[in-house]
This record gives sequence, structure tokens and C-alpha cells, in this order.
Amino acid sequence: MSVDLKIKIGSMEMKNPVTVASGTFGYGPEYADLVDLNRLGAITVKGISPEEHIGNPTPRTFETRGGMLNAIGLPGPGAQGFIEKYVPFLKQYDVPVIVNIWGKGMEDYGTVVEMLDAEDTVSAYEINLSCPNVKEGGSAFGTDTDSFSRVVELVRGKTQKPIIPKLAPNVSDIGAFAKAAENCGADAIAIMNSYPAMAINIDTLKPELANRSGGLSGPAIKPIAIKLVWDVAKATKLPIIGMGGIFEPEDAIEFMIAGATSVAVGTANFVDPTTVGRVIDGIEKYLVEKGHRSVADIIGTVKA
Amino acid sequence: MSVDLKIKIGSMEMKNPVTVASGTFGYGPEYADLVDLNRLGAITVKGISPEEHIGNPTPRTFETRGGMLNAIGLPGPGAQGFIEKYVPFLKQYDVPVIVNIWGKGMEDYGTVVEMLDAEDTVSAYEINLSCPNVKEGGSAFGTDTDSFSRVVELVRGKTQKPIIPKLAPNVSDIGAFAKAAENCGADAIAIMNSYPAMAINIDTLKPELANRSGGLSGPAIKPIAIKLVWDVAKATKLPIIGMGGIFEPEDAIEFMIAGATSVAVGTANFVDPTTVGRVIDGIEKYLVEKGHRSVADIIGTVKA
Amino acid sequence: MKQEKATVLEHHNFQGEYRILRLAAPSIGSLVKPGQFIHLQIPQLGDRILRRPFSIYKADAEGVSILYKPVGRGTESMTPLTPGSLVDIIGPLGNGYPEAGKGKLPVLVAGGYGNAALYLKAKQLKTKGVAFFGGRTAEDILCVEEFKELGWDVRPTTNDGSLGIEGLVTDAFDPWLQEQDIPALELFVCGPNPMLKAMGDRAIEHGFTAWLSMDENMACGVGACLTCVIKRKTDDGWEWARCCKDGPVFESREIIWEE
Amino acid sequence: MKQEKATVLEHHNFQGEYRILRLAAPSIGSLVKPGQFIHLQIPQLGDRILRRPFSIYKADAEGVSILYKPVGRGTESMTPLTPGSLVDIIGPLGNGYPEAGKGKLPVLVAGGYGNAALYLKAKQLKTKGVAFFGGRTAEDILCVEEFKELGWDVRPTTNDGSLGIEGLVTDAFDPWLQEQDIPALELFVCGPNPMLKAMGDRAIEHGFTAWLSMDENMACGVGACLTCVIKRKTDDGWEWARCCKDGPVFESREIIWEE
Ligand SMILES: Cc1cc2nc3c(=O)[nH]c(=O)nc-3n(C[C@H](O)[C@H](O)[C@H](O)COP(=O)(O)OP(=O)(O)OC[C@H]3O[C@@H](n4cnc5c(N)ncnc54)[C@H](O)[C@@H]3O)c2cc1C
Ligand SMILES: Cc1cc2nc3c(=O)[nH]c(=O)nc-3n(C[C@H](O)[C@H](O)[C@H](O)COP(=O)(O)OP(=O)(O)OC[C@H]3O[C@@H](n4cnc5c(N)ncnc54)[C@H](O)[C@@H]3O)c2cc1C
Ligand SMILES: Cc1cc2nc3c(=O)[nH]c(=O)nc-3n(C[C@H](O)[C@H](O)[C@H](O)COP(=O)(O)O)c2cc1C
Ligand SMILES: Cc1cc2nc3c(=O)[nH]c(=O)nc-3n(C[C@H](O)[C@H](O)[C@H](O)COP(=O)(O)O)c2cc1C
Ligand code: FES
Ligand code: FES
Repeated sequence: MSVDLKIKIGSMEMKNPVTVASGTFGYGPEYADLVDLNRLGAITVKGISPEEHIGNPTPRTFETRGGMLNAIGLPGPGAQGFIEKYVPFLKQYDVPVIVNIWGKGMEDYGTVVEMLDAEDTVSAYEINLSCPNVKEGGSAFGTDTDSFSRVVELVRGKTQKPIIPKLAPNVSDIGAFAKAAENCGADAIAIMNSYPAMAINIDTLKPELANRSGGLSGPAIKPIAIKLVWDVAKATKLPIIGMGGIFEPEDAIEFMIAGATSVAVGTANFVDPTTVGRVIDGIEKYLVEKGHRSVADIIGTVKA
Repeated sequence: MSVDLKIKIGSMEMKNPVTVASGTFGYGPEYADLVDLNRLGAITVKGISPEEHIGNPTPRTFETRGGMLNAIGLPGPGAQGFIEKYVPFLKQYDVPVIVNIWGKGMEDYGTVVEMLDAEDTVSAYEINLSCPNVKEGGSAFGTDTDSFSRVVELVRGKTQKPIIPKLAPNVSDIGAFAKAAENCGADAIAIMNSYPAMAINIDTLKPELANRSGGLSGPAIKPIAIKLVWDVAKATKLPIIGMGGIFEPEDAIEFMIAGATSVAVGTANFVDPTTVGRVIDGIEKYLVEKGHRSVADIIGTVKA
Repeated sequence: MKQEKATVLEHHNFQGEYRILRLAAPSIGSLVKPGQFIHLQIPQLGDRILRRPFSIYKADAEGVSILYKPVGRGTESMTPLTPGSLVDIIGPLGNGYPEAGKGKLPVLVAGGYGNAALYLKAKQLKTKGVAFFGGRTAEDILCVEEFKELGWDVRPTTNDGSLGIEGLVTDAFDPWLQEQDIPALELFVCGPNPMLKAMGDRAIEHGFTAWLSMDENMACGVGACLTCVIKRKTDDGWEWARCCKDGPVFESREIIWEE
Repeated sequence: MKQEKATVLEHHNFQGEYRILRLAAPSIGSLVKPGQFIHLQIPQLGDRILRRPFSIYKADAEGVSILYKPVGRGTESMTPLTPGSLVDIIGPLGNGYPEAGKGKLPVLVAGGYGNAALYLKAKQLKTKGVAFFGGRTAEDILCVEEFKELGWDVRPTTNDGSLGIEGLVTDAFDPWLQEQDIPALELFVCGPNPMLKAMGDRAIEHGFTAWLSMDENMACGVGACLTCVIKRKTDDGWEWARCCKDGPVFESREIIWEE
């Protein structure tokens, strides 16, 4: 008996719950030789702002125990560059594209949507309100509910497509942000971004990242992400895209049981590009073994 | 040429910067066969409240990638029980004792200090405002600067001994709490407690901890702790007791370069009880190799 | 209690899925009492960090041996250990089994690695009574010959009848119990929780002594972290007792079983 | 670009501290161009998770070989690999060296694993010119005989004079340069950053072509994470170029060196 892997994020249909975490999969072409992009539930591309952006100096990443630090600083071609360089490529595939958007100032969030919204290839927007690595904007908006709400409302006003605020993990009450997102008309919540962190070289006394601090990702943070997803699931009815250290199918299933409708594979892409495929297969296998009909049968079923 | 490892936390002198993290070393006797307690800069004991407390049901801990979850729930003999059961033992050693205190309500923090303050064996108080695992009090006080300040002021009013608020990591602006602690007359800041986290068994659908969620500790969280110590060091002149994933001497040195005057070994005690000794030796070796005279020469020297 | 970097002397299959690991650990070996365990740090455990506890099967001035079965991450990553490799161990840990009571008839009840955990006690006990060993198949019942050589009357039971009586340990134990001078019995039990509970219940129901070795997940192994606690009866209710320090051996009447 | 679970065919000391690892990887081996690399997932890396890039020393329809030196966590945890073990690799990656220009005199300049990285190019080039190899001691200068057999005029330099001229590669290269038809030179360089910079500077100063293989820390290895970027000149300033995808080979004039 086959199971139904389909899910919906607002009006966006995904053939399975598995997408990739923004910034860990480029814009699509980078992994096309190794991963069958048509198998993905959705492709989430690296953060896009209205203008081209140069990002941070190097070193930009550093390996830690059970994870890695990154302070890439959101380099990117800007909305127009994205449309010219990558949309033609992405068009070829039968897979929804979630564009991760960010801005230096509040208005940017509106501008970038205005620039992208006419593209049918763009299926939804993940609003990055939680980048630990850019001085301007980024996590500033993610840690104060007022400015957070203003950004979400602004974006809501610019598009009919699903909008998915990506929450900052470093807050005391994540539920408040989830509720705020819901009140501002968001279609889903993405959680979590990498966690503000730092490593210092004890010989040079210099931070290992040129940006000094960065974001921690990978298996190390999974238990933090699971808790945040559980908290958000209790605070809102919105679908959740869960991520943070998903390396094995079991990790993805754990996120779904905690309350995630969709899951994103991030750092694991660097370690093993077959991860997304294995996760999709693993979720299906689990559902069959447990006698479920569809993914809906396991979402938020944690006995807690 | 020998180096000076001595440091001071308020009026408390430590022969070296290394203590143990509360709850990972019992009350002293547990590791006495394996660790020469007189070598420690200080012994920090498990959290004590005015009354005996039963703690959480089991399972109380769970192993994760690069760390562990705990939801012990602060079981303990209470202040009187501590004085009867453990003070006589601790008296035998020439090492300062930091008592980690907590309460179900605000008044408890004052009461427990009143009950303990007459004991010379008690050298300082670490105020646990950040336990992720007790419904009452705990982290509630740690994530709101007002109640945080009230607790610190209350404790300050009850004792001349050094008081060391232990901050909750899950806040957006840790510096604000450090400043608040300074304004309320704290002598030092301890950072960080284990991070709110969760794991779910995908077969039983039950959380792996009876308490449902718990605190993440171990190497996984070190980069988060380093960032928090760095942030606190920028916000206050108070000495910092840094902890979070210290397993090797290099980890401790990294904390000191980030701004910690003292360091605490926690989860590593479970993995290898020789860690504290190796960390003390490693710090001395590093200072000698780098041609330093005292630990003060490296505290907060990060080039950032 | 000592911590020692122990050299692997022997490591090979023992029986069925069980493997034997012999370690050179003079400072620990010489201190061992029957029913105690070591806390072993597993190299190659990768990003899992905690030690794993193992009952001491044999011990002498030279070192200790354990019997284990690869069932999970930790035990599976032990299999590559070869003679010469170093493993860090802490031990001996726990209270171990008490001296047998005067004029008592000692009875051993074990399953899985429990047989290993009882071997030293079986050897130490002057009176050799009856040993009830249970397992899924013959392969799971360890050390039968060794216990016989010590003079024990071994009564195996297997779920599939491949050795001894077909069924559970209780299927052999209960009929036997009818013919005994019950108050004189003293049980030493080590095995899966259902076996411990079954014997504990009988001890209370029929009124004999039963020492149960409890198996709880552990972190520190030395009494510091309060992970491994079980509820122990007190005059006015109950208290937590640490299996690693106050146990792992408890008398049936001390234990309050969790549902 | 392919991902393959490769079986270790050979793994032993090669020279000095360097080791050779030969892997069965048919789908990757057959695609390799000189100057490309593989991204290798190291088993036993424990709680460190990222792959490590290694230049391809030799490649054929059967698989690939790399030469490496244990210098840190990753490379040290590779040493236990034995024939038969599986390692997951992605490759061939990067652009590799371009075809040599018409009528140019090819010159190889290398240090450390750079010699390995240049071997396939040395073989492919029709004209065999001069090869300047630098290292601390004779032990660090790899494959000298192999390059000679291919017909290259090998000029080693060592800091301690244990092989060839005492000093740095530049001490052999600079005097030699004086007697050359400079515009006709085409350098293929792979080695530590100072060597790359020194040769890049000379290429610009004297006006010859120099292809430099850049060594930057990498995470994804396929162009997705933007870890491995260096500044590349553009008409109106500069842009980031990814060493793993747009490189690792760049012409000296493209590169803006960081202070
Ligand atoms: C006092 C004591 C003595 C022991 N003696 C032996 C022995 O002599 N031989 C032997 O083979 N094993 C023994 N064990 C069990 C052993 O310590 C390991 O915990 C067990 O083999 C599983 O560890 P693992 O890492 O392989 O599995 P993990 O990957 O840690 O776990 C696999 C599964 O087993 C569960 N589990 C882990 N540890 C335990 C535990 N202690 N009790 C119950 N379930 C657990 C996990 O939750 C998981 O579901 C003993 C345990 C205790 C507490
Ligand atoms: C394109 C490319 C080709 C390479 N080819 C080879 C090869 O053929 N043979 C070989 O032995 N090595 C090669 N390397 C280097 C190799 O990939 C490892 O990174 C290096 O050996 C250190 O890894 P480690 O894990 O052992 O050390 P780590 O523990 O990761 O690091 C040890 C020290 O080396 C530094 N380091 C790590 N990676 C690099 C790097 N890529 N460049 C500079 N410093 C680094 C770390 O910051 C640390 O200070 C290549 C690197 C690149 C980018
Ligand atoms: C190298 C790198 C780049 C990232 N870039 C972005 C980004 O552009 N926008 C964003 O919202 N998140 C970005 N992230 C965060 C990831 O999308 C994800 O939220 C985080 O890494 C946690 O998931 P993981 O542990 O599976 O990697 C980046 C993460 C990494 C490691
Ligand atoms: C089992 C366990 C029990 C703990 N109990 C306490 C406690 O009673 N009071 C407290 O303030 N912190 C407690 N902590 C937190 C530690 O003191 C420390 O802040 C945290 O574990 C991070 O350090 P580490 O990564 O080195 O363990 C406990 C941690 C663990 C793992
Ligand atoms: S395992 Fe820590 S108290 Fe028993
Ligand atoms: S290593 Fe990821 S882009 Fe080069």
C-alpha cells in the first residue's frame, strides 16, 4: 500500500515534505549533478535582497564539534540577478521554488517581493528575519515582535503567494513570534536559523570567522530546534517548516512528530548530498511500516 | 618560570580558574576517589533550595549528537540537609565552595541564603536563574530583566559573600541581564546553563525525557557559550565564570580569551573525571608556552 | 573506585551474539566484589559522548572481563576493539551483592548478561544452590558449563525450548518453589526488568529474600548526576536511590516499581 | 561530477610523512582532468562532520589516487583506512588546469602535495619543460623520479639543502628566469600560499602566464556554500570566485590577494 507524501504550505503544493535549507543548496544548479531536483518537495534558494550584495570577508565557515559555524553574510546577485541567472534554470524543473528574502532595511523586504512576484517560478517567500551574520536587518527584526510584525505585514501586502517568516532561535518566547506571524497573515513558519555562536583560535587570538561571530548549524543544534518546533506548534495552527541538524530520515521524522509539516535539510547537504533523497525515502518507509496513509498522520503526534 | 594561576571572584580567592559546573559534580564526595578536590579552584555544588526537593521523574537524561539532554529537576536535600550531610565533608578540604541556589518562588532565594550564610564552608552563591527544568521559578526569572533584578537584589541584601547570577542563554540580549546583575551588586556572572532542548522517540512518540523537554549541554553548545561570554564581557566589567562544553584545556583557554576569568567543567566530568585536572595543567602549560605571567594576561584578549 | 586506561587483552565472540572483552586493569581488578560494574568509555563512539556500564564477569589482580552484546550505538562501536587498544574504564562501581545470610539456600536467577554478572557471586557463595537461567534460545544462555563446574544445579529455560524447559524462567522457578523451605531461600537476580519484577513480586508474595540488580540508563556512573535513580521505600514514603552508587543491587522490598 | 562509495585499494606510506590512498572509483576516475580534486568524507572523523578536499594525483578508468600528509584532525583520522574500507567521495571537482598555450614553454612549480596535483598535467603536456619543486627537506619533495621519467627537467630546492639547491623555489627559479624567453613561459603552480603568491607576483612583474591552484578551506566543495571564495578582478572592480567551482585554478592576473 502506497502512502501520500503530499503536503501544502498555504497555496503551495509539495509532492513530499522535504525541502532544503536556504544557503545550503545554492540556487539549484550547484547540486543538480548529484541530486534529482524533481524529487524535492521544494527548492529553497539562498537569501535574495533587492540589490546585489557582497557578503562577508573570509574565513566564512568553521567546523565545530557536531556542527559548523557560518558567517557568509548573504552575498547574492540581488533580485534582478537572480531572475536573469537562475530563474531560467529553475523553470526547467517541476518543483516549487521558495525564495529566501532579506533586506538591510525594512523597505527592502517589500521591494524584493515587488521585483520577484511576477515570476511564476517563484512559488513562495521565506522571510529571513534571523540571519545572525549581517549587521543591518537580519536578526534585528527577528528578536523584537513589533518590527517583526511590521516586516511580515509589509510583505503580506505585496504578494498573494505564501509567505513564511523564518524565526530567530535566540528568543525567550518563540511562541510570541509565531502568534505575531499568524496575526500578520503568514502562511507558515520556518524554524530554525543557525544559532549565534563563535569560535576563537587560541594561538592567533582571532575569531575563526572573519565576521567574528556566526551561526551554529548541524547535528549539534537539533535538540534545540525540536524544542522550538514543539513550542511553535503549541502556539499556532500554521504549518511549520522544521530544520536544524537533519542528517538522517529519523531526524526529519522527529521534527514532524514534534509538529513540523515540512522539513528542510541544510548542513547535511555539504556532508552527503544523498541526504535529501534518503530522507524522502525514509519518511515514506516509516509511514508504511507504521501503517499510516499520509504524512498528516504523524505531524504533531508527540505524546507530550 | 612558574605562572600565577590565582584569580578572584569578588572576595573569593581561587588557586586557579577552574571549577566544576553545578549538578555535574554532585556535592563533592561523589568524585573524591577520582579527583583531588584540593586541586580545584572551587567546588560548585548541585542546586540547593530552602526545602528538600524531589526533582523530576525518569528518564532524566538522554544522549544526543555531541552532547546530552538533562531534566533532573533539581532534586536535593534542601539547605538544612546540605549543611548536615555535606558541609562536614567539604570542611575537610582547602577549597572554596560555591553553592548553586534556586527557589520555586522569589522569596526562596532569600530564605536559602539566610539558612546557609552562617556556614564558613559556603564561600559564594551561584544564583540559578536559568534552570530549564523546573516549572516554578528557574528560567522564568532568567528571561525577564525585572524579576531577574529583583532576585539578585534580594540575595544581595542577605549576604556579604560573593553572589554570581547564572544567566539563561535563551535570550536575545544577554548583555542587558549582565548589566542588570552589575547594577544589583552582583560580584560575577556565570554563563551558560544548559540550553532548552528536546528529543522525541519516533517509535513511542514519547519525549526521551520524562520532563518532556530538558537542557542541552556538552561540546555541541560550546560555540554558543563562547559567543555569550564574549557578549557579556562587552556589556560588563564583572568577572565571568564561563562554561558550556569544556572538554579539553583548549576549550577552557578559548573561554578565557573570550572574556571568562574562571571556567567550569560540566558534562565532561561524566565522560572523563580527569578533565578538571587536565584543564588546570593545560592552562598553566599554555601560559608558560606563551610567556605569560598570570591568567590575567589572557582574559578577554580576543582580537575582535 | 579507580580510573584506569586499560589495555585490551582479549576480545572475541563468546557465544551467540555475545562477545567477551578482557582488559588489563590491575588497580581495578583487585578491588572487585561480585555484582559490581565498570563504566567504560568507548573509543570510536564518534559524536556520542557518554560511557556505558558493564557488569564485571570475571576479575583478578590482572584485570577484568565483561560479556556484552552489540545492541546499540555504544556496544556496536566496541566491536572493532583489538588486543592492544586502550579503553578508559572506571570501577569497580556500585554496591554489589551482599554476603549470603546464615543458613540460607542461595538461588541464582538470570537472563542475558545477567549470567555474567552473577558468575563471581556464584563462585564466592559457599553453598551452591540452584541456578535458573532464562533466554530466547540456547544461544542466549551464557556460562552454563561454568556454573555447573562450580557445583550449581543449573535449570535453563528458553522461549523456543532449544535448551531446558520451554518457556520463561518463572515456568521453571514456580513449580520448584512449591517444594522449598521458602523462608530459607535467598535469591540473587540479574536480568531484564520483567525478570527482576517477576522475582521481586514472588519474593514479597511468598516471603523470601531477593537481591535484584537493576538496569537503568546511566550518565556519570558514580552518583553525581542523578540520572539512574529508582524509587526506594522509606519509613514515611520513598526517596530516590541511585542505581550506580546505592545500587545496582537492591532487596525486592526496597523497590517501588514504576508503571 | 559524481558521488561514489569508493573502496580503498591501497593505503600506505609514500615518502616521508606523505601517504598514498588509492580508491576504486570508476565513474569518477574516467572523468578526471589534470588539476581537479575530490571531496572526501572521512569515516572515523567522529564529531567533525565536513568533507576534506584532495587533489587527484593519478586517475584512470579504475579509480583515483591521492597523496596526503596527516596535518590535522581530518587527515589524521584517515590513517586507519585499510584496503576494503569504503569512503564516500565526490568528484572530479573544480576547473583544473587549461590546455597549454601554443608554442609556450610549460614550467611546473610545486611544493608539498602540489607535486601530486601537477602530475597528471605534467603527463598530459606535450612539451616537457622545467619543474621547480620546493620543500623543507628532501622528504617533502614528492615524485621527483616520476617527473624525470616523463621527461621533465626537475630542479629541486630544499630549506636544508638535503636535496638540490638550498633555499626556496624562488632561489632556483629567479636566476633561471633571467635566461628565458619570458613571454613564452607558461607556469602551472600548486603549493602553499606563499609560493603561489611569489609566482603570481613574478608573472605580473615579468609578464608571463601563471596558472595558480588555490588552497582554501572548503565546506560543500560544489559551489553552494560560498565558503571558499577569493577576490577575482572584474572590469569594474572585483567579484567573489569560488575555488571549488570557479577554481581552484586561476591565472595570476585574476587574483586579488588578501593582506
Ligand atoms: C549496571 C549495568 C550493568 C550492565 N551490564 C551489561 C553487561 O554486562 N553486558 C551488556 O551487554 N550490557 C550491560 N548493560 C547495558 C549496557 O550498559 C548498554 O547500555 C546497553 O548495552 C546499550 O548501550 P548501547 O550504547 O549499545 O545502546 P544505545 O545506543 O545507548 O541504546 C540502544 C537502546 O538501548 C537503550 N539503552 C541504552 N542503555 C540502556 C541501559 N543501561 N538499560 C536499558 N536500556 C538501555 C537505549 O535507550 C536504546 O533504546 C548494563 C547496564 C547497566 C545499567
Ligand atoms: C583544492 C584543495 C586540494 C587539496 N589537496 C590536498 C592534497 O592533495 N593532499 C593533502 O594532504 N591536502 C590537500 N588539501 C588540504 C586538505 O584538504 C586538508 O584540508 C588539510 O590537509 C587539513 O585538513 P585536516 O582535517 O587534516 O586538518 P584540520 O584539523 O581541518 O585543520 C588543521 C589545520 O589546517 C587548517 N586547514 C584545514 N583545511 C585547510 C585547507 N584546505 N587549507 C589550508 N588550511 C587548512 C585548519 O584551519 C587547521 O589550522 C587540499 C585542499 C584544497 C582546498
Ligand atoms: C553555509 C550556510 C549558509 C546559510 N545561508 C542562509 C541564508 O542565506 N538564509 C537563511 O535564512 N538561512 C541560511 N542558513 C541557515 C540554514 O538555512 C538553516 O536554517 C540552518 O543551517 C539550520 O539547519 P541545518 O542545521 O540543517 O543546517 C545558512 C546556513 C549555512 C550552514
Ligand atoms: C546532569 C546535569 C545537571 C545539572 N544541574 C544543574 C544545577 O543543579 N544547577 C545549575 O545551575 N546548572 C545545572 N546544570 C547545568 C550545568 O551547570 C552547566 O551550566 C551546563 O551543563 C553547561 O556546561 P557543560 O556543557 O560543561 O555541561 C546541570 C547540567 C547537567 C548536565
Ligand atoms: S549515573 Fe549519575 S547518578 Fe547514577
Ligand atoms: S566550498 Fe562551498 S562554495 Fe566552495
